[in-house]
Amino acid sequence: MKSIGKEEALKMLRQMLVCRRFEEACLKGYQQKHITGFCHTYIGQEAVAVGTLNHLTEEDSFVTSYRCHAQGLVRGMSAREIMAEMYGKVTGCVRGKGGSMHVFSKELNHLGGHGIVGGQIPVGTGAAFAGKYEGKKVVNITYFGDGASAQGTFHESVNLAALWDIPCIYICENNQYGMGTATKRAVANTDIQDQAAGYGIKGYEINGLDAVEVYTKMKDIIAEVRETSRPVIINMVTYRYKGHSVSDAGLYRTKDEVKSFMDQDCINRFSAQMQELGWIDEDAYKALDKEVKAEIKDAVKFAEDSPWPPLDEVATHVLA
Amino acid sequence: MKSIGKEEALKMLRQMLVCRRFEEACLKGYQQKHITGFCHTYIGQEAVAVGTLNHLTEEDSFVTSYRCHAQGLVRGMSAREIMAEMYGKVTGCVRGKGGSMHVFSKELNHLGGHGIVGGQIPVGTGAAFAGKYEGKKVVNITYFGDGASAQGTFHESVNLAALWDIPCIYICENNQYGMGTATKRAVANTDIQDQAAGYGIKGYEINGLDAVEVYTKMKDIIAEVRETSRPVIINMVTYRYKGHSVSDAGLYRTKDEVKSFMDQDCINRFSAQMQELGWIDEDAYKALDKEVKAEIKDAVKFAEDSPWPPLDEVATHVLA
Amino acid sequence: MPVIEYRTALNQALEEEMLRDGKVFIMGEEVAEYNGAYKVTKGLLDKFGPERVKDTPITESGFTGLGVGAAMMGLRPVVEYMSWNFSLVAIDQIISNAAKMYYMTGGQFNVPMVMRGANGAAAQVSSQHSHNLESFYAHIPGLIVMAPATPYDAKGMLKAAIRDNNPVIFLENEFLYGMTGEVPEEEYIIPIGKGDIKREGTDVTLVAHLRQVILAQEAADILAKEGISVEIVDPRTIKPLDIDLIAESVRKTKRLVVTEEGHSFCGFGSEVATQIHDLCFDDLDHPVVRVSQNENPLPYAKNLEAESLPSVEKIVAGVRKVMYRK
Amino acid sequence: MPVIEYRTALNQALEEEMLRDGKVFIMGEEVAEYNGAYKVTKGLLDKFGPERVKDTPITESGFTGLGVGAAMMGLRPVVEYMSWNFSLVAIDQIISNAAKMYYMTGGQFNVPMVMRGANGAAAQVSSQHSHNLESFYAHIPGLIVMAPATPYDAKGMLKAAIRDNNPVIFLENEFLYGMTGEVPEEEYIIPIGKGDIKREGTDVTLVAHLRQVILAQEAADILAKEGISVEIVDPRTIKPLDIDLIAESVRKTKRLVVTEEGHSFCGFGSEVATQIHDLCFDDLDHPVVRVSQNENPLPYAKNLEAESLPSVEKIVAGVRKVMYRK
Ligand SMILES: Cc1ncc(C[n+]2csc(CCOP(=O)(O)OP(=O)(O)O)c2C)c(N)n1
Ligand SMILES: Cc1ncc(C[n+]2csc(CCOP(=O)(O)OP(=O)(O)O)c2C)c(N)n1
Ligand SMILES: [Mg+2]
Ligand SMILES: [Mg+2]
Repeated sequence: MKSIGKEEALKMLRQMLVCRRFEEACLKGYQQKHITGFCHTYIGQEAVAVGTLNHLTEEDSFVTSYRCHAQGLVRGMSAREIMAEMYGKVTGCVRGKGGSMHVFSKELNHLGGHGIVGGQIPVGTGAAFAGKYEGKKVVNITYFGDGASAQGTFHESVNLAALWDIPCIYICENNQYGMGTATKRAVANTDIQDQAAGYGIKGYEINGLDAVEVYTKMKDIIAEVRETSRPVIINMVTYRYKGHSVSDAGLYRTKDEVKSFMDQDCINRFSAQMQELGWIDEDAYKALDKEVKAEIKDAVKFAEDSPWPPLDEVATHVLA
Repeated sequence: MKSIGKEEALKMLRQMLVCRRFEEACLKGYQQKHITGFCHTYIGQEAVAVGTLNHLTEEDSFVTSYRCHAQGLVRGMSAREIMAEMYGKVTGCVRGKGGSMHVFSKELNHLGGHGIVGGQIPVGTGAAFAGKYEGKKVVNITYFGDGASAQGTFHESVNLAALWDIPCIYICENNQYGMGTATKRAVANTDIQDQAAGYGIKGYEINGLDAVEVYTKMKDIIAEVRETSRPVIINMVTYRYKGHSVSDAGLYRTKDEVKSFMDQDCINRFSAQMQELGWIDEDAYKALDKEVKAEIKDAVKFAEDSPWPPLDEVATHVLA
Repeated sequence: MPVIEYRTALNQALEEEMLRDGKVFIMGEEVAEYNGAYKVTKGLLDKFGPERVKDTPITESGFTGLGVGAAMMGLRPVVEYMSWNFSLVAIDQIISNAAKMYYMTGGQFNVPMVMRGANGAAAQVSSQHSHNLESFYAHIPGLIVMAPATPYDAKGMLKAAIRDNNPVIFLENEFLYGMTGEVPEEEYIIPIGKGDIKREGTDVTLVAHLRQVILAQEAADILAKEGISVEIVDPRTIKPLDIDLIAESVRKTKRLVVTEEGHSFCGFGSEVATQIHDLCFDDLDHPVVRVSQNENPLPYAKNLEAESLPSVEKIVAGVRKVMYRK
Repeated sequence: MPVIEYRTALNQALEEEMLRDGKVFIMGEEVAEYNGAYKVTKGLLDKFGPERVKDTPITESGFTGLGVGAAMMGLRPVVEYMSWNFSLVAIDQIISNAAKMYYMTGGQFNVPMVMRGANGAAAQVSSQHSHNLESFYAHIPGLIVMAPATPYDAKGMLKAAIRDNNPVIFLENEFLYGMTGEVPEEEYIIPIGKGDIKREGTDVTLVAHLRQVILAQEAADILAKEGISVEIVDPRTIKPLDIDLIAESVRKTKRLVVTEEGHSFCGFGSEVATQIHDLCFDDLDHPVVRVSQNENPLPYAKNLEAESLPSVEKIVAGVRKVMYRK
């Protein structure tokens, strides 16, 4: 924690809170039928986004699955534009055309927000390729789930990256389930990092519930990838508290199991560590959370008040 | 060699010669424009088919790529029916409908003969699955190329097999090139067997130029897979003497390189080993080769003399 | 007659066929322990055990190909795609392997495999999750394509599909799963390739399948009030197509509207229209009218989504057009 | 004007566009050191080096998706499929990612990527290697589909494709690569979506693209001797389709035959036929006739293959039919 420094730690804590409160607001918006379609929350996994994305430069890029709100927020998109997208409003980050699964920001090199399991993995590889092609020292983080790690696109992408020295960081957000299927029922070897051997690259396992571990280890790993242009595979072990998507009742796991992970909650742990160092106290934490909640409330109001896309939007952006 | 025994060794030698002479006849048939389309020969790789397929029981099955003639011959298909297929005659093993890339035999559980690189890998996995489903102790050998090992289907299949304990033997016939691309320019780690770690299964490298090594090692491996139902990955290092297909001039490798492998020719080596043991002598070898050549000549004549498929065959076998 | 949901009808078909034939097994994502993403396979794991009802990893290409190999060895796999959108990662196994196998093996290996799942749009799931794939699969010789609209059809057609010796593309739809309808208790099979008149009429033939049948009924009600009598023909099987049934209807009504949820360019409607123009050239009072999804990916926002999809209003407008009415 | 091969025309287009724009790069199997399976990329490795002309592993899904990501970051990839058959393993990347990206990002990320390669049958390469994929890709909004028949068109269209800001499906054909034709030395661009009258005539409109244009010319020669004057319209771009050019021709000739190498069910011909029946309903003397591949996978044997494919004879027969001649 010390190596992170107070200022950065405060930023990270705030980011995690923003993600958590944002997703909670999504759940509420979904119950109220403002948000429809699919809606996958990131609650429980915040340490991963925060411990990784903060190491990226402006020119770096990243891509992820449908579980894409938090990454957008951490990278600096406003809660307003993402919430408005959830609501299908024209003020949303993709003008209401994408919804919950398709958060993108060209300005911030957020390459989405993808709905096909594993489909984003070659895309991230390509973004990293482009940086190298242009002679820049940039990296891409490609996030994907434990379930997605079984898809052929993962294998094909890692092989390409290892073969061509593409600086891509493959982070498997191993939240231990792909929908209702426990990782061990979907992948033969749950130590996803062991895949690295097949491609002659490095693999790491990281405790994704511990923001400090994620942040400090990823700092070095990302620096190394930037330097060497050799891809890596990270098995980032984490947990999602809520159902796969809003419509999932989550009957495939016990309350005890969920509780055991909530007891290791990444936000609580991080703020406790900060309190130990005297970087924040109970009151300051409450004040921060209040501020964050107000920000999210504002975002919800913005989304509610925003107009629907005009009907002629339906035919725009089919071809560039 | 001793453990193989004289009788089996003689059979193997004959099989290798049949494969070699058959493919030579194909090249000739192609020059004469009797054979058209694509035509991929197995010359140089014979030890692989012979050292593996002889361990299969009648109920076992196998599947391979378009480079599929030799496997058919070793398994017991007649040179006649395969050659007639090359010629597109109705007496061909698939009635002239498939050609060089699509040798199949339902009777012998030869599941083809597939044209899409990597496409046969899940199919072989399924055949092995079926045996297990039916409660039989049968295995499937799934052959594929070094180039094919990069395809997503390989990864997906091995994961399924390792996860479900499917008795499938994945043999990468690593002939060191996928068309004009050297393996090291196509796969990041040419030790294909290293992929096994990612799935918690065993991987082996075998010298595919040495029929004795292939035969003896595969004997144990196949027995183990049959017993444990755990899949394995074999990096079977071999070499093809001719171009990728008949139309390939092979400019991507030196004559010296080709020669260095021809110097290790699997048939010569095997017959020399047999001669050392006194199991065959020069004259007997020549006689055997002559006999084989006659068999192939007969097959060619059979193909030439056979009728084209009747035109109404065009509409049969679309639906069962 | 019992009234049951479409998903239950499918479930009954699966159960009955699995009881009848031990070679039938089910595989797909979440089909076993989760009872199916849309609960079509509910209870089957308990009844048949994990050897016959198998949860797969998210590797559609892998398990589809596995199904092809298993089918070649004599099993009868029923593969569920959570939705047909995800079949795009497996389409090479479907087209290059399943569809061609019987032909390219000269009649040696057939592939008795049913692939089933939700086709087309659900509620606001956006552009990567809303493909209608009728036209893709129907384009390829060697595949049968079925698309039931009612619980009755769903059950009888799925049983036929499982018993058929060919690869069958079986298209369902998320909105239909909860629809109810009468389904007899005694066993029945609906033959592949037989269409059905879902409503008799005299003025316009309206071809509709899957969810469009529901919209078509509503449209026909509205049009009836305007004095327009609509005959709804549900082909049920997309391929082989019961074009005779459609042509017979058109010869009577002289007018045809085809509505489909998918896109029009090289879509199913274009095939029906072309065949009918050919068969009924002298009968037709108006060129065939197609109603279909707009030429854009399906957007998320409710209003844009509604604007993109075919609707009761669009069908009504199509019928009025073919009647030369305003 | 220099007379060059179709493959050379493509090669020139690639070279010129790579010289013009450093963001253009080529990737595919055997495109670099081997100079391309069909030699379309010959010499480009030497000219532009391995960073811009890249041999890929045999992982179409991987490198197509890599192209999408690179294009989102501003590069302009030209992806070669050794043949379009192999695009089936990559089709999800093409449809779910390349085609939808601009729309589902609300206009933020466009995908300026050209995917090119041989489409359809080569000489007796059998059923897994002979797909005609026009109708698949043209069905999907967000993709442009081009299919040049001559060296002149090939060069001007490929240059247009590379400069376009959308994903372009660029269909070539193995038989065409060796065809020769005049190609000017000065630069020219053929606009996307503009068809071309390949032969003027008055009695029948014959729509043909890719290799069918060659067969159509032969058929037209034969028919001319019978006193039938055929107008050959080559749409060149399949989508967006220059239907106005076709309709204009049909209004003159009153008759339309569409020939395509692929299968007919939901094929390109069905789309042209449906649109023309709609636009020219009162002009047509005969329903549109489709000539296409038989409803079976393409077999290997020479005689069966010939029986399956559209041919000069079949086109001649189609034209006679539309003229009500025997
Ligand atoms: C190719 C494909 N198959 C199936 C689905 C349906 N689906 C959506 S998310 C999901 C589970 C993915 O699990 P995982 O990769 O572990 O990611 P997580 O949701 O846990 O973040 C499935 C099966 C899909 N979207 N795409
Ligand atoms: C999916 C796919 N992509 C490309 C091809 C074209 N192709 C045919 S064989 C081949 C090389 C395969 O190499 P390898 O797997 O090493 O097998 P080998 O030919 O050496 O036995 C290629 C690229 C194909 N048939 N299928
Ligand atoms: Mg997961
Ligand atoms: Mg090889």
